[in-house]
Parts: sequence; structure tokens; C-alpha cells
Amino acid sequence: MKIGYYPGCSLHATAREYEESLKAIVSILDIELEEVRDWACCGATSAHATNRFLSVALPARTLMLAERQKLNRILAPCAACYNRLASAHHAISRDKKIAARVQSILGSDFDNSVGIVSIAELLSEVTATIRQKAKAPLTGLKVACYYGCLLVRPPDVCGFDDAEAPNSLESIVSAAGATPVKWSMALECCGGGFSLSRTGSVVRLGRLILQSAIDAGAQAIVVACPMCHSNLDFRQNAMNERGGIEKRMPIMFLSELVGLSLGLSPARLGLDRHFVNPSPLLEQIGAAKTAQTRGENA
Amino acid sequence: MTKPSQQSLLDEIQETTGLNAAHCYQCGKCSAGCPMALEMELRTHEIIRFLQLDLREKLLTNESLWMCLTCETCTTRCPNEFDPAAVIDALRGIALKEHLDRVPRKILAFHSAFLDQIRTHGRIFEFGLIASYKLRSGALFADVATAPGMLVRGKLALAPRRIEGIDEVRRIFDKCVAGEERQ
Amino acid sequence: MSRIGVFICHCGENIGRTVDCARVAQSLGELPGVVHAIDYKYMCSDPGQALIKQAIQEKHLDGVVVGACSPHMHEKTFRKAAAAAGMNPFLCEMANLREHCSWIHEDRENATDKAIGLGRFIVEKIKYNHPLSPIFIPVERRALVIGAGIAGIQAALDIADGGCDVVLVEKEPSIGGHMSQLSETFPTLDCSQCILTPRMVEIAQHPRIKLLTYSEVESVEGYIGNFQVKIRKKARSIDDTLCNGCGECQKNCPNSKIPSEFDQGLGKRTAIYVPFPQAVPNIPVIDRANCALFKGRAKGVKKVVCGKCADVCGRKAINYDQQDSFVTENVGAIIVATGYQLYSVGKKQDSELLCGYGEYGYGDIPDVIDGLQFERLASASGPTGGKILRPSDHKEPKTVVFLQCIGSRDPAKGIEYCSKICCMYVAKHAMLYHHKVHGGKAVVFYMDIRAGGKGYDEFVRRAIEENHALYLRGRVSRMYRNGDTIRVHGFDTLSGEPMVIDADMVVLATAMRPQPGIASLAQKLSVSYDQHGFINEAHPKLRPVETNTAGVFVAGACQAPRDIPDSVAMASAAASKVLGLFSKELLEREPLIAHVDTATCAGCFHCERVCPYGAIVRKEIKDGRGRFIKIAAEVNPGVCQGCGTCQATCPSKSVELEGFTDEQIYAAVNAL
Amino acid sequence: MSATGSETKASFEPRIIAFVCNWCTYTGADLAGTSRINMAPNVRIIRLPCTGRIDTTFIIKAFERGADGVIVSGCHPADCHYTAGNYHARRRFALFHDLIEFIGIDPRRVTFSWVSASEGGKWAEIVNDATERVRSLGPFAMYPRQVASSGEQHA
Repeated sequence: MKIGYYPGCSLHATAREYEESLKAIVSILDIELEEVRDWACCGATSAHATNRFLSVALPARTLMLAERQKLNRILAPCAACYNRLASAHHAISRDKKIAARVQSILGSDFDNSVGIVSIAELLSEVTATIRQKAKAPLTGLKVACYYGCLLVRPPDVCGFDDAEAPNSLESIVSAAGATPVKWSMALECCGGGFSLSRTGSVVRLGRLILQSAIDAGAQAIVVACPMCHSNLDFRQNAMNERGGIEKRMPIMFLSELVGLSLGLSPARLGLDRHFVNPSPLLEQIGAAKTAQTRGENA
Repeated sequence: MTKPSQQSLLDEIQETTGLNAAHCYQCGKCSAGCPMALEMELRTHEIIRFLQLDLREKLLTNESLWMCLTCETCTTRCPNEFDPAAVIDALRGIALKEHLDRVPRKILAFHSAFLDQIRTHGRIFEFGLIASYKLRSGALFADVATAPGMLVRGKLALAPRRIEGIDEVRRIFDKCVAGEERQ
Repeated sequence: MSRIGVFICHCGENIGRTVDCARVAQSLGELPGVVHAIDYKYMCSDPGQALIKQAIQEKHLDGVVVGACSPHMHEKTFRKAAAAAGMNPFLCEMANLREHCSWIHEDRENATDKAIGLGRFIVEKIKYNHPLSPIFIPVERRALVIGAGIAGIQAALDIADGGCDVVLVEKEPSIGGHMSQLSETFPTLDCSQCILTPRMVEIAQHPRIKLLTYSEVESVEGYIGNFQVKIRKKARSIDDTLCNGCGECQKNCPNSKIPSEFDQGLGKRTAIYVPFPQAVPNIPVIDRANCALFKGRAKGVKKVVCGKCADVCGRKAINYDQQDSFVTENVGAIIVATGYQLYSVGKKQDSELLCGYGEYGYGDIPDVIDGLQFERLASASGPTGGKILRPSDHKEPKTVVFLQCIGSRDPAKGIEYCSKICCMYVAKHAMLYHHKVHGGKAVVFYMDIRAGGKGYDEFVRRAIEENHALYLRGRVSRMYRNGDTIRVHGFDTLSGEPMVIDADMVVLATAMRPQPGIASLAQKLSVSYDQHGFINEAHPKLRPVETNTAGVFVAGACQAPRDIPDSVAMASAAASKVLGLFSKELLEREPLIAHVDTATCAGCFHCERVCPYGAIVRKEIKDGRGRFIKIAAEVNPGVCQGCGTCQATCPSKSVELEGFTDEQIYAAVNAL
Repeated sequence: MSATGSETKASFEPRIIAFVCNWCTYTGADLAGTSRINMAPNVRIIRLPCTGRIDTTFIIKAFERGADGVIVSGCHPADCHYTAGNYHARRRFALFHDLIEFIGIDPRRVTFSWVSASEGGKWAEIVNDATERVRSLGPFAMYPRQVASSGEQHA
């Protein structure tokens, strides 16, 4: 399978391990990624919170480039990028006024023909392959699947999974041999773009999520969004200090978890880049025995 | 600061979003599910209520507008198929033009720094983003402890890379901003 | 040459505001054949009708065109007025200037032009109208009532007491409907069973009522006064002439783990069962899907797996080989009283318009129940003997949260209407809970309190003031299991405070919906229904219990959400309509039926093939000396309903539908 | 899209005749009225008992008399007041549809639809859509008018 690829800014920086692990698993799963040439930032929260047209026009440029590249659909692994691209696609196809406006802003012809796929949707399509190629199934590993906001909401933009009782991450995690736990915070917001500007909120919201995962007996939380990852991973110190959370909970990208089941080494998946050290957990599930971790960072 | 406006805020919102605030029947389900409700002075349904009453100044100068995370929970669960998240976005757009001084400094700093990054490079270059944000917000020492951690983990790109179509991106910015002002 | 009068109504401001009525009258007055044209404020009023009558007599009119509201509203009125002035009523027609013009347009110029055009259609058409005389048909003075809940029971008793025979059909094994499941009823808190069961017994004993339970309407043919209804009597596997209701069979049935429908799944029943002790008739039925013997048969097991009920039946009433049987009943009128079902918050829905509440876990939390389940918990005859115990662990819940408007007033879930009864029964539930669980906390989330009705608002106030129910104004965003409790995330919009409540049990006041299968029943009866499946009344104000099919009436919650008093009132109203219909020997029908010109009929009988009523008969045509010429088609006037399909199908143009002849339609089209 | 020449067509007000059944669509149009749903004023209704009564010659006749478009609307399949009239109508119109193009009428000028008694909003949509569609096709000129203004053929 060949699919267009929109990494987004985070996958080249704070979420490097997301891209590393994604690229590592797609080659095993017979998926070929073709990057959209010269893509720009989707605009993220800052665009839509301040200028509606900008929030449509910036992603529209990327969609236009993908169209020129003759891509049918593109993968946006970052849930925030996915949501912005899909929202723009949705707004343009639904609202003729916006479509005309975007056309004039972009200054060239554009059919809005490219579909946008999240990593949950893409991997849902290949669960059979994952199950078949899982050399090191993560048997016994209890995982809390965290969707956050942008993967499934609003339903008329995302729509591939149920907005209130989604199941795609669970099916992928199960294919990797792990056991998804039932918990109640899978769809709550982590604080998103307030990481820098309202850190206190992020810590408060993250604490609720972590506590619920701990209560449900999860050993790790799996995410599909660099923002969720950084809020839950990077801010866990603060949650520990100020929030009374005692345990430390490794936060893994979906691609990392799938990668582990495919027998890839933690280092290759970039697991050593995390703030919360996953090594104890990896040892527990035996993954560390087969490969070396690069870092000894705590 | 405030520009006198012929149009009611209600009509303005309807024009930009296509949403009629009269559709909100004030059930409060949005506020009940809002992750930020505890930190907001005006809760989601109250923001919509102020809009229904056309309390322009009170609404546009209220900090609560800037607390919204756009997690879309309200929009997803609204029983009357209204879209509070889109309305709040649109209100922020108007507040930026009419009440810049009332936008919370840190949040404004973040958005400005973020958009500047895109305008300059086409993509976000996070080291630059953080530096620029800190200068603007004055929160110079927050998170200093974590920045080295990011570096060690290879998570901060130090040198920006500009995309080839940067002129195109800048044109988009110019046209969008111009469009806002024309309206 | 015609002498036509044109009368344009302003309908107060309704038409006059957007249509220049004077100009319409003037313009139509200039058409050839029009000898009189006026406009007036209210044509349908007494003085308005007098204007028409006066003109008919003074100007010797042979056609009247009234430009006013929809003919569905006032065609009868104006035809009566014309008849009173000595004119044949079928020479009077209406142009719809209100619903089809003034109410849907804003531009006065456009609306006036269109009104003139609509008027011209009718003026030109009416030139080809001719006098018709009504048809009289005999009436079968016997009624069919479909559904034996409180509405059907009331309607059947009223008609039977009025002296006419009734066939009462109920699809369940017992009559009684949802009312028999209720604990106590608002606003008086009298026990539901206590007021209902005497009526159920009356039904069983009434000499004029033929009761068919466990039966469904299979097909309906005919028309007002003369319906033939085929009814399927589902196999009970019991010979009801032998069974004496002793109950031994139930005691001995080995499968006693089947969720009871009557107890809304909270209690259990056996495979051979009577739904509840007071059931009418007190005759069991074998649930073949759950009976070991029938399951064995279905699997092809040769051995008889079970037969305990037959073994213990002293009357030898059990018949495992009983088949569905059919009876045909001739009736003159039909009342539909099929009642309601509750909306389910589950993910699976039977209609694509609806979706469930994912934010409430799609109903997968065991201690989240619906209103009817709470009724069963509160009922002395219920699975807990009237104790409020939650389903999961049978503990007494110390905090119960009631949610109103679940499914109702929620377009996102597919239902925009208010279910009307929930405000009242939630107040009742809070009250009953307070009476039964001392120190228990009842919390009600509501959007608005709709307690219009005698003693209703006082009742709600009592729940709040004396029974200390905490009413919070707001919808609940989400709930989920939190250990032993259910965490409910709501908001009180009055105080502006988020409300997070850990409840032991949650009761959902889910929306009222029509029964499943209502659409197929409505199609059998040719009555229309709205997008939710509620049967449409003929007029929302003036004809609330009639449908748009003559002879078919509607009562109770199959027409819209209704409480018990409303359902009973409608049932009595429908019964009085039926008795009114039966008060005449012969029924007058509009003569808008088809005629065949036997001279030109080629005898192809395409008309016979397409006629939905079998109204075409074959007739031998003979010449003056009695010699056979051909076989031609003829229309049976008592059976023809006037759809006109025969006319459009006839290759030799030998069929004409009175009132809608080719000449008349062409004349209208020519007036464009 | 057919944007060319739209200036002249935009100012043109089409005349459309609707043949509708008494029980479903006529009542649905009544409901649109009672609900005060605003719609284009170009459609004029002729009431018939059932779509089964609608002879295809009515449609041809309408065009001959200067209509620019025709709407035929009745009860939804299976909801016919007369049980089956609309089935026969549907079969008849299926055959007719192939014929109209042959006669020289753009099939887009003829709208077939089902509108129930509860679908006032749907009726308004059909009226507005048909009006816009016929407007974009321009005036229909087949019989006498074609002679007067030859060259304006929109078939």
C-alpha cells in the first residue's frame, strides 16, 4: 500500500521518536509513505483560535500540494495535524463560500480531492498484518488507549470511529498482543496547546487522566498525538510533585507499541527519548532482553 | 480601542460561521463536559448566552474566551446540533481586533510566536518558538529546567529550515489578514 | 357560456398581507365566463358565505371559485354553502392562495401574480365541471380496535356500551399495555393496576366485544363502512377453549431464567407463561424461541426433549402442533391504538434517524435504567416486591440521579419533539423513591419543567418542596462507572456550577416513540405518519382523532406522546366518532369516481390490472336485440376510491375520473 | 460548471407546473405553508387524487403551453393513499423519461419526487432546486416560441 505522508512539525522535533518508530513499522507492514513535498505547518490551534480563514487556507495549501503529487490520501500521524487537515477538507467541501475564498487565497485550481487518514485509521486497516507479523506479541501488557480530542472529534469531521465509544486503538493494541484496559478518561482533553501558556491547566487535566489509567490497572498509556505525548510524558514530573500522583506511567506512541510487537528494538523506536523511562516496563515484558536500550536516562 | 460597529455581534458570528446562536437552548451540556469549566469565569453556555443577548463588550473582553482548548467536546455532544467551539473561535478572532489589550498576555504571546514561526519559516521551529514565546510572555525562567532535557533527547531542532514555498505561505497570511480587515 | 363567480378571501391578514386580493379578483373577473368577482375579509365567515349564496341566486351562477385557504381546510364549508343556495356542490372549487402562496412568499408582486395564476387554473377547470350526486353505501356497524392498552380498552368499551360490536386485537398475550406495568399514576398516585384491572375484566366479559389476543392485523381491504380485515392469530400452543388458567404448567416449566418482558428484563419468567398474574385472558402462551421442546425441534432432534407442561395439564390444553390461524372480520370502522415504546440509548437503533448515547456508555452500565424499569422496581407486583433495589447488586441506592429529556428534544440523537409525560413521571419517581428509601437523595437533571395539566404543577412542586428532590437545571454531559458508583458529570445552569455526582443508580426518562411495525400497519391502513412514525391526524386542531383515510381513527400514544388522561380522552373521542358513523344506515360518499365509456372500451382490461381496489368488473355488452357484442369494463361505484390510475392507463381513453377528467386538467394547463 | 451565459439566464423567471397527489405532496405543500417556509414563487400546483392519475400527456401539454419545467410528486413508495397508484405511476414515468429527451425536452426540466405529508421542508427544497435548475437551463422554447426566437435551443 502506498499513501501520502504529512509528518507535521512535531515529528521532526519534539516527537522525533514518533516518526522514527512510524517509519520503522511501515516498512514491515508493507506500507510505503510518500512525503508531501514542501508541506507547511497546519497552523494548529494558533491559527484557528485567531483567524478562521488562515486555519483553512494553511492546510489547504498542503492538500493542494498533495493533489498535485497525485496522492489519493495522506497520513497525518499527529492527531492535531490530522484534525486541522480534515477540518479544512470538511469546511471546503461543505461550504461553497469558504471553497471560493480558499481558491482565491491559494490562487490556483484545487479540487479538494485528497482524503486525510489518521494513524488509528491506517493501522486499523492492517490489524491482520500486525497480528501475523508480531514476532514479539506484548502478551500480558495492560495498556490504556488514550484518544484525546482530536482523533475522533468532532464526529462529522473525523467520523471513522465512534466519537464517544471508539475502538480503533483497542483493536490495534490487541493485534499487537497487548490487553487494552477499560477506563473512563480515554476521550478527555490533556490540555493541548496550553502546554507553555497555561501549564497549570495541563498538569491538572493530565493528572485526572493518569490517575484513571493507574486505577484501571494500566501499565502504560498509548497515544497517537505528539501534543498528548508531551503533556502526559514531559509534564509527569509536575504531576508527581504537585498532584499527588505516585506512580510513573510510560507514555508510548501507538507506532512504538506496534513496533515492539513486531520485534523492533526500543532504541530503534526511539523509546529512549521519553522523559518517563519505559525500561522497567520493557524489562517486565521481556522486550528489553532482546535488545539494548540506548539511554539510561531517568 | 473599540471600533463602533453597525452590525450586532450575533449577525457577525452568523456571517463568519454560518451559525445562529438562537439554536442554543441553554441546557448546559457543553459546560457540564468542558474540561476547562473549572477555570472559566464564563462557562460555554454562558458565553453563548451573552452572545444571544448581544453583550458585546462584556463578552469580547472576557478572559474565558481564551480558556477554550477547542477539544470539541461541547460540539460533539450538543443536543441541538450547535457548534460552540466554532463560535468561540470566531469570537476570539473579533476580540483580537477589538480588544487586543484584554487578551491574556501569555496566550497572546504563544499564538503570536507560533504564527510568526510559520510566517518566517513555513514550519514550526520549536527552539525558536520557545525563545520567542519567552521574550513575548516574560515567563523567562519557566521550563528552563526541561529545555536541556529536550536537547539531550534530541527533541529540539536548533537550526530553522525554511520551506521553498515560503512566499506562498506569506501570501496566504497576507490575504487572510486582509480579508479579516475588509469584513 | 359559463356564469362563474370568483370570491377572493383575505383570511384576515393571512392572505391580504402578501397578496393584493382586490387585484386578483379584478384580474380573474376579466376572464371569459366570469360574471362576478369580489374580495372579502373572511370568506368562510357567516357574512362571507352569505355573499356567495346571494351571488349564486342573484347572478344565476353555474360555477363558484373560492380563492382562500387549502381545500383540505374549507372545501366542505364552501360546497355546503353552494348547496344551500341551490347549486350542485361539485360546481364549487377552491384555489389555494394561503398555504400555497401567501404563506410561502414575501414579495407582494410575485405572490399576487402567482395567486392570479392559481385562480385561473381553477376558473378554467371549473368550466368543465358538471353536477354530481353523492353515492350512498351501506355501513357494517361493527368496529375494529387495534391495540388493547388503556386507549384501546377505553375505545372498545365505549363503542360496545354504545350498542355496537367491537373486535379488539392485541399482539401481546394479554391486554393492558404499558399502563399495566406502572406502579402508581400521577398526579393522584393511585395504583395503576387498581384502576386498570376492572376495565380489563370488563373487556373479557362484555357480550359485544370479541377479544383476539396474541393476534396481529395481517391485511386490510375495503373502505369506510366496509373493511375486510384479515387477522393472524399467532399460535399460543394452548387450546384456549380447554385451558382454565390453573397455572400448573408454569410451575413445572424447567426454563425459568428468561428475562420477563413485563418486568422490563428485571424479573424472570418461564418459557410457558402468563405475562402477569392479572392478565386477561388468563391463558398462557409458549415462547417457542425459549422452549426446550421447540428448540429441540428446530435443531432437528428426533427425541421429544421436554413435555412437562403437557404432562401436568389436567385439561390436556397444551397443543405443541398448533399453527398460526387466520380470521377475517368485516368492520365499518377501525381505531388504531397501538401505543408507544421507549427510545433506547443503546448503540444499535432500529431507525437510521436515531443514534444512541455514547456519552452515557450506550446503556451498558447495569445500574442505569429507564423509566419503565423504575416503575417495575416501584411496583408492589414487581420483581423486588416494590422495594427500590438496584439491578447490579440488589442494594438500596442511596443516591439516585434522574435524567429528563433523554432522546427527547435532542435533534442530535434524532428526536426533536418533547415526550410530554417525562416531567410528570420523573417527579412521581422522585416522590416514590423518597417514600420508599428513607434518607435517600433524589437528584433530577431537567431542561424545563412542563407540567401543564390539572394538578400537575402542584405535583411537581410537592416533589421538590415536600419530598426534597434536588432539581438541577441542565443536561448531563457524560457518565461512567466509577468503582461501585456511576459518576455523573452535569451542570446546574442556575447557579453556574459544575455538578459531579456519584450516583448509585441513574434513571433515564427516555423518549416516547411509536411501536415498532407502526409503518407497516399504517401502510396496510393507508394512513399517513410523520417521520418518527406517529400516525398523522386529519387536522391538528379540528379533527384530532380522524386520519386522512375515511373510517380509520386514531387514539392514544401512537399519534403523539400522550399520558393516560389524554389517551383515554382521545379514545372516547374516537369511539364517539365511530358511533356517529354507525348512527346512519347508509353512508354518503363523494361521487369522485371513475366511469367507463363502454362504447369505446376495447376490453383490454389494463384498468382491471392496475386498480388497487378490484373495482373494475367485466360486463357483457349486447345490442338492442340482445345479441352479444363484446365484453367491456365497468366500475363498481361502491368500491372505486377515485385514484384515477385506470384513466391514465386506459389506451383508448375510455375511462374518466369525475372531478379530474382529462378535459378539466387540460383546461387548467391551458390556463398557464 | 455551466457558468457561461448565466447573466441572461439569471434574470429569467421560469414557469413550472407541479402535478401532485392530493394526499401526500399536496398536504406536504400545505404543511410548508403552515410552517411558513419561504420558497421560490415559480411553481404552480395542479392537484390530482394520485400520481397514478397523471397522464404523461399532461406533461407534454404543459411544455406545449409554455411551461419551462414540470414537477411530478406523490407519496413515497409503499405509502400511497390508494395502496399502489404511485407504483403504476413510477413505471409509467420510467418509460416516459426515455421518451422526453427524444421529443426534445431536456430531462432536467422534469423533476420526479416523493414528498410525504410531513415533508414540508423537502417540498420547499424541491421547488427551489427545480426553479434553480430550470433557470440555469433557460427558457423552454419548443412550439410557437421556438419559431419566434430561433437559435435559442436549450435541449
